[in-house]
Amino acid sequence: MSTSIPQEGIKATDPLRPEPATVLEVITETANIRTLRLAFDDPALAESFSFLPGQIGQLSILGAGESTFALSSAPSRKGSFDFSVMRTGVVTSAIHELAAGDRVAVRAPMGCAFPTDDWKGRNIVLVSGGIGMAPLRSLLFYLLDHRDDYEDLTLVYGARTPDDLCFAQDRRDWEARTDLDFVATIDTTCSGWDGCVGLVPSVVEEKAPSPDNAVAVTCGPPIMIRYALQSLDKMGFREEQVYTTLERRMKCGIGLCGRCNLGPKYVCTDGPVFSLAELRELPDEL
Amino acid sequence: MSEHITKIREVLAETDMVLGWTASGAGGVAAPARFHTAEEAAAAVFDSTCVHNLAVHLPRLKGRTVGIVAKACDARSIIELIAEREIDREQVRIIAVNCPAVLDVKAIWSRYGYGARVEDDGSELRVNGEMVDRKTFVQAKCANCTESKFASASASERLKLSEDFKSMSVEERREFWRDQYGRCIRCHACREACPMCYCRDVCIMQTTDPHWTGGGIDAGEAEMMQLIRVNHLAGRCTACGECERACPVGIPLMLLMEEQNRAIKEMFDYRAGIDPEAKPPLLTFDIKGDAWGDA
Amino acid sequence: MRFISGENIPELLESFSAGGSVVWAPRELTGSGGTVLFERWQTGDPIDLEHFSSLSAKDVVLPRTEKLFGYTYAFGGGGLGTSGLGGPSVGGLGGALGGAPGEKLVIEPAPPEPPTVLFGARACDAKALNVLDALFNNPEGSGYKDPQYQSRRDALTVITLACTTCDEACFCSSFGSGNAEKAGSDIILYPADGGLLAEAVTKAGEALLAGPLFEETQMSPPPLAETTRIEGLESLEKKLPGIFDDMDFWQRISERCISCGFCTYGCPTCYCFNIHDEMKGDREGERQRTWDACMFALYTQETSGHNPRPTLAHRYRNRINHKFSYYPENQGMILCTGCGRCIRGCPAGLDIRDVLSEALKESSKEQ
Amino acid sequence: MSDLKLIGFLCNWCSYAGADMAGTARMKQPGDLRVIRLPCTGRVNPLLILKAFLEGADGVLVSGCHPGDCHYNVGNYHARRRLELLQRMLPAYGIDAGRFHYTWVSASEGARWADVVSDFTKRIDSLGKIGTSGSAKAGPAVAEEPRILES
Repeated sequence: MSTSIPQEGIKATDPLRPEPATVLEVITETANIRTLRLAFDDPALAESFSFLPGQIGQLSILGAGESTFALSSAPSRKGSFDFSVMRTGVVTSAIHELAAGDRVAVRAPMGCAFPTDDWKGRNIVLVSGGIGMAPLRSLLFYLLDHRDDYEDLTLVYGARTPDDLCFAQDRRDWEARTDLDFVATIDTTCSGWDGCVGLVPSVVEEKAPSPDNAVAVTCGPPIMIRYALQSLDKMGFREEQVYTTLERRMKCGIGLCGRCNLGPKYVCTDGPVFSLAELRELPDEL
Repeated sequence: MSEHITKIREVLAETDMVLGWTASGAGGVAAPARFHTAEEAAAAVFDSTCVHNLAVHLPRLKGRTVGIVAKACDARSIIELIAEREIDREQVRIIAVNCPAVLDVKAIWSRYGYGARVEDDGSELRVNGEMVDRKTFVQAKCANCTESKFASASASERLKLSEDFKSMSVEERREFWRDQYGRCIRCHACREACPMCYCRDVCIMQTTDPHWTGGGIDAGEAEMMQLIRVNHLAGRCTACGECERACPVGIPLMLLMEEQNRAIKEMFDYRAGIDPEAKPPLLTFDIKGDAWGDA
Repeated sequence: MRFISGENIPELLESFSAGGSVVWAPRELTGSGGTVLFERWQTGDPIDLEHFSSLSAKDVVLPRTEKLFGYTYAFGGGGLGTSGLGGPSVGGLGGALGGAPGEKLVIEPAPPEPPTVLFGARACDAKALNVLDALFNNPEGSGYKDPQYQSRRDALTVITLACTTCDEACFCSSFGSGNAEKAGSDIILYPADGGLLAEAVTKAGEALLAGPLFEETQMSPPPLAETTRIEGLESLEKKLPGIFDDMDFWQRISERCISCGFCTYGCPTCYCFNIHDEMKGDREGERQRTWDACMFALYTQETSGHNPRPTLAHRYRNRINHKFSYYPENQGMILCTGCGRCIRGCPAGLDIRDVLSEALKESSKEQ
Repeated sequence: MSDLKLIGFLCNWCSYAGADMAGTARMKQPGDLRVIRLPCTGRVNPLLILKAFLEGADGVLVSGCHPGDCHYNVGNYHARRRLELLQRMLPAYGIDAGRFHYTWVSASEGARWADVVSDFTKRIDSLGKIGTSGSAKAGPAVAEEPRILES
């Protein structure tokens, strides 16, 4: 809803028809989350495909069905892109069966991205939990690629246990950086974990980033988001300063099939990125 | 009708609501209503256009004490729901009504136009002020009713279809069903109107796991849907006819139910919804008595 | 004004057929208790221009099930697939899809649709096409064209029968010019002595009426029916948000509903759909688009178990809001043409006009 | 032999073993039956049989332990009621009741199994292919080599 993005990757001529793609690599993140690295089979499309952080795509296992996921890779990475998928139902189970070389089909990108242009010159606080890191991973890559455009970057990423934290390699990279204040946290103490322990919202409060000239972005399980928003509010973040990205059941992804609306707005085309101020204007149908 | 209203008010005193009918339904005939207060109950009616089986609402109102106006056939559904422990008999008050045999309102409207004025004083049936032969418009299910004085006095086209169906060959029936299911739109009105189809949102007609039916709307999927319904209602169908009445494209769904109910009566001497303590025949067996198949 | 005699009507349909068009016309189906539906017409089929159809004619542009494309996991060498026995249509989704090493995924678009003639639609059916165009065939407005819809719409000729009578459920007079609505039609027919009067609305209609089965006439069209009317439906766009959170209200007006999907499936403007894959065997299949209904719980049910519209009242609220508030806000038109099918066919006797009147009353109260 | 599609739902403990025995004893029997092994006839949902018919099966055979011998004590008693009801309902569905047969074959009755299969195959052969089922999903007929299992 914040930035309108031209939908180059989905063919305007046939938006419901996906493009064949091949699984390049499957990375096991946790017991029930895998990241798929994909490339479009059409070399020209593979080359020209681009997206912005926060945008989503539809991944098809033809025969099992199609589901919506956030693009989780760096927008600057050309030739391939990632979806990070938690196993929950019929389609995601089929996705978890995939191996490198398998054929899938993809419609992407869809929806609006984070308004990163508007955020230039500001401090950015990312607050995420579990699989909710997927869209924020893409955002973080983008921010790091354009590091000079932004002031302080903070990321608090939490999960129940160390084994539930995704993106191990990326986390090592992020920890090594001096231009990113990164905290990984787990819910309760656990042997072998010498990092931060505590629920994401409380860790954010402890870190207490200033709301001045700042933007906070949160994504994670609904319960985490609820408390994170309370914490941010307590810390003085106004609703216009807080962004989140929504997840709804979707079929078409282009505002036609009628499921994902919050009142008159469709999460697939008007979202999935919304500021809290924007959400406040919409009917409470989450 | 005042007696009817008095009765409803009495029951309201000890329940959360009473399910009944008002005269203000679409097309100017009776439609289901929920009465919560004595004032609301003033609108209660009962006549031969009270076709709906209100028992369908009982499983959705679990946890509340509900009074329900019931015709004899509706009462069978309530008994069956109690027998299956789907509803708690302590939470239901049945207001039995003397049913004058209900009308096939759709058949009337299909002949005289939707919303044609139906007036029935118990002896004379008038449509748009003109007297019509009741036999033509009494619901087919009422022809077999043991409670109503109009039993077997139905001469509806639907009853004739039942007879025609009986005389069809297997091949003709295959043709017949393919034709009938061809216009099914999978709106699930048959299921939603059925008091015994209380699985609701986990019904295997719609789930992808298990995957009994595909997602498309065509004769094949529609047939599978109905076979699921018929089989899941074996020994449970109380023959209220709601599935067929609810069908917006007029598929005679009760043909199979009637056939199955007959077979169950023959095999087990059993009718659903008569005895709340009875064990449904397909949930049990009789080692000696079940002398079918190869020895 | 042109005229066609009654006995020439089958010939007219025959001429469309012979010209390669698929013809849809209303017909009473046998053994259906008097159900009239728009069906594919074939030589010799009767047509019913007297009764109002139980379902709308939207099938001609939004088929109840359509193939979006076909797909094949084609062997390009390599061994047998990694998949287990059977495809999803047979044995659940146990087997791994995605193709074996060496297999290619081929996606073939559905073949184009033949030209189509819709004969005997009513003004409410034809206008519904116009209303749907605002979303499905409007690249500036909705952002996407729907190629399947668009190709059907472009290949469609709509011949509408004006209503000189109406029944108790009709309420098209509540919307714009009501029964006299010409939007969406190419030709309007009027009942006349011995046949039908015909008036062209579009150039395509004009060309058809120039044909030899039509003759020039001085007769003038009969007066059209006036239906019941609800005033102020346009105001609901702004008023409904005011009662969105009044769950007691939505509960009360939907308590009669048994949550079947007829009102949406019979509706000429309800367009929501599902997308699903159907396998044929275990290496190929097709992706289909099928009608779906917002009145079903599974429509918005998420895999996690969460449902943003958990109860019937929530779903009914969305249906009314979509038709009378969201669509007008986004597309500038009410998603209802007053055909009354949801009223005639409702198994629970629920009348949307009562609901709308109540909503108007309730929202005025709260404002 | 023919391109008939015959489906057999066999219980694991008696009939499957009986069929196995017929095989290992090299008893002559037609090979058209496609066997689906289930733990018990009590698992045979009548809908499995109907689904098979709608998907184009020309005949369906169900066989389990003799009444009284069920591995789970009572599974086949439940099955008997369901299968008998299905048998009686098939004509109403527009499916020839002769296309369905349920019976009991024990693990030691290899010869009986061979007879059951032979009779059933013969019967379906005489009935021929099932008419178009009305299921849009009835897939294209798979061309298959006719085969016969024999010694």
